[in-house]
Amino acid sequence: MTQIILNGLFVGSFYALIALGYSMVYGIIKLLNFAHGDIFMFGAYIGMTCLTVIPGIGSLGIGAIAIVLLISALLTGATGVLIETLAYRPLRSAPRLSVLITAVGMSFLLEYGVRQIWGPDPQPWPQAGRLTEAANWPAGLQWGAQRIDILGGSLTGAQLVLMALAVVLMAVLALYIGKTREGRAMRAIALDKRAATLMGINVNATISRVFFIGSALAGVAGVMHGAYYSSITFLMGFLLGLKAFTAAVIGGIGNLYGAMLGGLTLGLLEAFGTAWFGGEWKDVFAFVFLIAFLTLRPTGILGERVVERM
Amino acid sequence: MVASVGGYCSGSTLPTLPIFDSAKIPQLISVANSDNLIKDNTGNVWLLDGTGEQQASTAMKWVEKNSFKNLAVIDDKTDYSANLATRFTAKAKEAGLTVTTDSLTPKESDFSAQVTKVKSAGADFVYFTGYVQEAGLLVKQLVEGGYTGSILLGDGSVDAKVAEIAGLANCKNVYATYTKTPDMLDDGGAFAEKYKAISGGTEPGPYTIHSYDTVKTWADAATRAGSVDQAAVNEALKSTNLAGLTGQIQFTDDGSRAGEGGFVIVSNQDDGTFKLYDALS
Amino acid sequence: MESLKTYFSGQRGVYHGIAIAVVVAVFALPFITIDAYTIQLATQALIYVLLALGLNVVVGYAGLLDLGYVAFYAVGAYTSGILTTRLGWPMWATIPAVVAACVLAGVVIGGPTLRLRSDYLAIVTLGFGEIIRVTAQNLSITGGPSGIFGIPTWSFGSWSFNDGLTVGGLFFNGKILLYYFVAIVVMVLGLIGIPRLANGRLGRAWRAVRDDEDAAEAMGVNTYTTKITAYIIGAVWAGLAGQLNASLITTISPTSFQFLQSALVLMAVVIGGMGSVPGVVLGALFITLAPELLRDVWENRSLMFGILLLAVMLFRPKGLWPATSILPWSRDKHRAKVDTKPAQARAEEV
Amino acid sequence: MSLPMIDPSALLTTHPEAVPRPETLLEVKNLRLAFGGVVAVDGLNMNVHRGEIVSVIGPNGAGKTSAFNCITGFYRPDSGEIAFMGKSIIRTRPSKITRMGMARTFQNLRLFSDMSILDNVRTGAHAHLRQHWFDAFLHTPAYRKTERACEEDARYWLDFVGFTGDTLLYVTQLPYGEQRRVEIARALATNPKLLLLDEPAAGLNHTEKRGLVDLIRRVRDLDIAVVLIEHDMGLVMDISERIIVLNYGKEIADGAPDDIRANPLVIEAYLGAGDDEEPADGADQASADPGQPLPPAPPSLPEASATADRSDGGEARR
Repeated sequence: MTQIILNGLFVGSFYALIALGYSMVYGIIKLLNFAHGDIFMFGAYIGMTCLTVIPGIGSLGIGAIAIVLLISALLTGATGVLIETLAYRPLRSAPRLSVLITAVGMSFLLEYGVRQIWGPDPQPWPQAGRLTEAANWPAGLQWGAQRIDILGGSLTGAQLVLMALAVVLMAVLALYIGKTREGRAMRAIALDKRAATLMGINVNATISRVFFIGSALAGVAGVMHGAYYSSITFLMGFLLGLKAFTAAVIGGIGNLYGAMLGGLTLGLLEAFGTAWFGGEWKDVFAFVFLIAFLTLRPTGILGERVVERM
Repeated sequence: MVASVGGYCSGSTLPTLPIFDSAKIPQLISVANSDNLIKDNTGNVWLLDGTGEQQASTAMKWVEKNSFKNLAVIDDKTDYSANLATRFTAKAKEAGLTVTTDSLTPKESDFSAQVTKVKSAGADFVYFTGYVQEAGLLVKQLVEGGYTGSILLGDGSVDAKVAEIAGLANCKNVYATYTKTPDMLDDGGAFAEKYKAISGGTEPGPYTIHSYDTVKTWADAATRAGSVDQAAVNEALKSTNLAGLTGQIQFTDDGSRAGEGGFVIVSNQDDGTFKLYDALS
Repeated sequence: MESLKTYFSGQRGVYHGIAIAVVVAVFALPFITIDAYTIQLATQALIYVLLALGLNVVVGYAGLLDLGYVAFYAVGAYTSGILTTRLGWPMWATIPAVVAACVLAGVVIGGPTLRLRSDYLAIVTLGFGEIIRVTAQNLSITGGPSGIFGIPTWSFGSWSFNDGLTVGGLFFNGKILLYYFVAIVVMVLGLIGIPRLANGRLGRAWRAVRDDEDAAEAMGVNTYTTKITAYIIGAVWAGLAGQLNASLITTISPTSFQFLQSALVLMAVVIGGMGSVPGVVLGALFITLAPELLRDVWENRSLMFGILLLAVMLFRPKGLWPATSILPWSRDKHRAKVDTKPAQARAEEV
Repeated sequence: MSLPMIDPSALLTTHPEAVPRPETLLEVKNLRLAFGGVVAVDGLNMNVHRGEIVSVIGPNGAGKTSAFNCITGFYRPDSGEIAFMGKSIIRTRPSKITRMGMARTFQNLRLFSDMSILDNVRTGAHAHLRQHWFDAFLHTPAYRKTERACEEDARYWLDFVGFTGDTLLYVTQLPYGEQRRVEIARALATNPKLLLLDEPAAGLNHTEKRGLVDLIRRVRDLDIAVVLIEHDMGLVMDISERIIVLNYGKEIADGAPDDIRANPLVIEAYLGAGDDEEPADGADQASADPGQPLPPAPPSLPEASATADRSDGGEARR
């Protein structure tokens, strides 16, 4: 029983990390960034390329993964900003429908662009960058590759490290949004873009910053996915992106804690669902929950009912 | 077009059956082996590869040989995979063994639910009948999830990539049911050399000899029938008795390959590529 | 009646002229070439036109982004496939079942979500598309992963399309008959039916909801029922297209109802021009013929579609043949009618 | 050239006069609405009688448009009662309220941009047009009859508001004043009993305002009550039979234009309390800093002359 919960929490932390990106972008410019799932995939491919291209990275073991995480976060973040400036900024005042369709177009561009460059079939993750390889863990930290029993269930050290990393990142983000000046600017824009400009906030710069953070987080999640599951494909972003959006909606779209909570909840719901009904129904659960939440409580667990101003 | 040779996965081959039949073109299927392909065979379909039924019986022999008692069967809901899994499960139940079945979604990467189910069932043998990508991930997550039993893969997952994804260390007791591959030929690599000569240096793939045999079978039937007409060729194919690279080629009346289907047990323990481990003959 | 020449130069006249030309071309095709591949491709193109016209109602007129449109396409195909192969019904008898199934699916999915903002609808319909595909893959009645094969063509009484028909000495084989049948259905349902709907009371309500939902509500248009009607009509059109496609390719499996199909049909509507019937027809023809023509030239077709979608949205959001387009030569006629009297004078007059 | 007085309901073959109209059309009892902490409407009471022209005035942020949106069903008030022709419309959808006979225009002109002017107005007639979508699909005679009636209806209202341009143009191609008229025509096309105009005079030039005053009077002559939210005091004083003054979400005065002009509460609300006047709540005057020079005596509202001309020079000081 606890094993199912542990599995759910582990998968949930991936959903949460990506859902954060969805929620931030949706919160600030009310855009459903369909391409966000593919940014996650793009981050994984960047990570894989760094591991194969950078000389001598193999010898660093865990250090290699840390470096690659950083590089991938920066590069994916930059891609996110690029996408926002090229595709979404010109349509800032366009009707919602055309921005959504642009996002779908961008999603295709990322997916099949990566397919064109890295080839269609799934790519195994380089040996040096695998969290589950005992060789990569330094002598003192051998527990990283072994299983650790927790309350009857068990997770590998690597999984615990990844979940810890996810929690740390979420905490840092929450502090950033809550306490810093830029964070306040983001919240202001989310509430009223025009008023924010009057207050001297450079809206475009802040929106780019949001895209940078959201995409960087997705990039980190991409590298973590590759490092743990050790195989990536150009289509993995589509389904995971959809699930991350479901998580964001369940938690309350636009609300950061909601994205985190929603991610973990969806992870657990799926884990129990597959345990009881069989693996093949896994995706169906995610969407049934999405539709149920949208009908019963569209604002999600933490979202508050916002009066739609005329 | 006088003949169709090919068909890798059953799912996509199935819809082509009526089309080739209506176009009056005999269809020799070199690899796809789901029994649905020959279920209501109008005499126009010939399987060169061992069918799901034959592969399942070879797997059963392997289970009995190692006297595994608690089996788990996982498929990926595709046509080939589901067919092999259901036939194997039926045989295992006949033999009175306990069998837990589950399936997974292709293109997914997290199979912790399936691993948990296998471990909680206390299985000492897992038969995964899906394809390469999911096989690699499942083997990795099974071993890292603490499963210590034996793992058998269907012939759809026989590829070096499985070891690449799962990591060689995790493939200690990974085996697969498989028909002969070029490197298993006892001709000292002559076929491989000739193949590389004409193909500009590329190694023969896992199913090259199957395609080779299939074309050879058609050619033999056409020469014996003296014409390329569908009815004549199909008639001649019934009485095929040809020595091929994959063994003696004969057909049963429902169009499937006669004999044991030539399945053997292969393993990728030493260097990640699947090599002959036990011919079970 | 004005002379024919002036009629055909007016805006409406031009549309009618083009429509007649298209009809003639469509009916003449089998006389030009009877090679099975072209007929098959032409029938497929026509089915996509019907599908795109259906989606145009949802996206073009009512402004609801539906990303799971292939789900209704699948519902139509599977309903007719199961009924014909499992229960042996003739194809025409399954039409009411297909329509009922699509209406039910439309209500189940549209009902709860149409109260919400339109971008939620996009994701929910996308999710619904995946649910239908995975369910079709897992259930045995839908033939599981191998789907259903051997779906009969249309038969009336004992005679079926495959028996062919000789008219005036000319023999039309099953494929051509199916092609003509599809052409007539597309003509009636799509090219005549939908524009008529768009001009009537309901069509205006759709467009009003698309332009400004609150203002439409204030004008007495019940936006919820209007959106649901658009969604269900779109669903039924897709179901019928699915049924036609099932009888065309005689085998359906979950793999032919991927999200890519929904995206393709959406592209047809968006690239052609949202809300404009000629534009959508153009778009539908493009997305069916382009892959065939580009098959060897551009192996990665989807990348091209992605780029195209972006380019259209950024540089020509109204599409190739925009809905609100006034044809160039008839534009100056329009300008002449605009009142040139200054507003001042008119105000005095009142 | 003013149009002959035709009773529009005679024209609309589709809408027989079902319900005799009661004396008071609209009744609002202590309406309350708050957005989070901000109380927009705080216990508002007002009513509108049949065939009356009522103006609702008040400083910015007094809750006029918010009250409007509650009445027309777009906001759901926290508490209070709204009854239209005797029936409560608190929980009713805006479209149903419009069908009951209350039409409105918007503060910032919300016309359907992708539709022609004629279609815009024809959408107004959507509610009472008996046409099933199947009729449209099959082009039945019922479809042709209703479409023709609807078009005549739309053209009538466009003429009524004095729009004589090309009705096939797109709304965005019209000057601002013309778009205002089309929006009013669209509202009238719903065959209302009560017309709510949200700042109709905003952005209009002098002559257009005069046209508007005349239009509102002609609408009232068709036995359609008109409620205006307006800032242009000249226009308000000229046209209203009754004025309701709102401040901080509740009505502080309700009566004929003349006694509203002299009402101290209204002046205070508009111009703020002068030092020399006894503040209503009797706060101690001595607390004011004696050294501060006295503010100029508060000018009373400009005398509203018979015609609106003179007043436009000295816009009401706000």
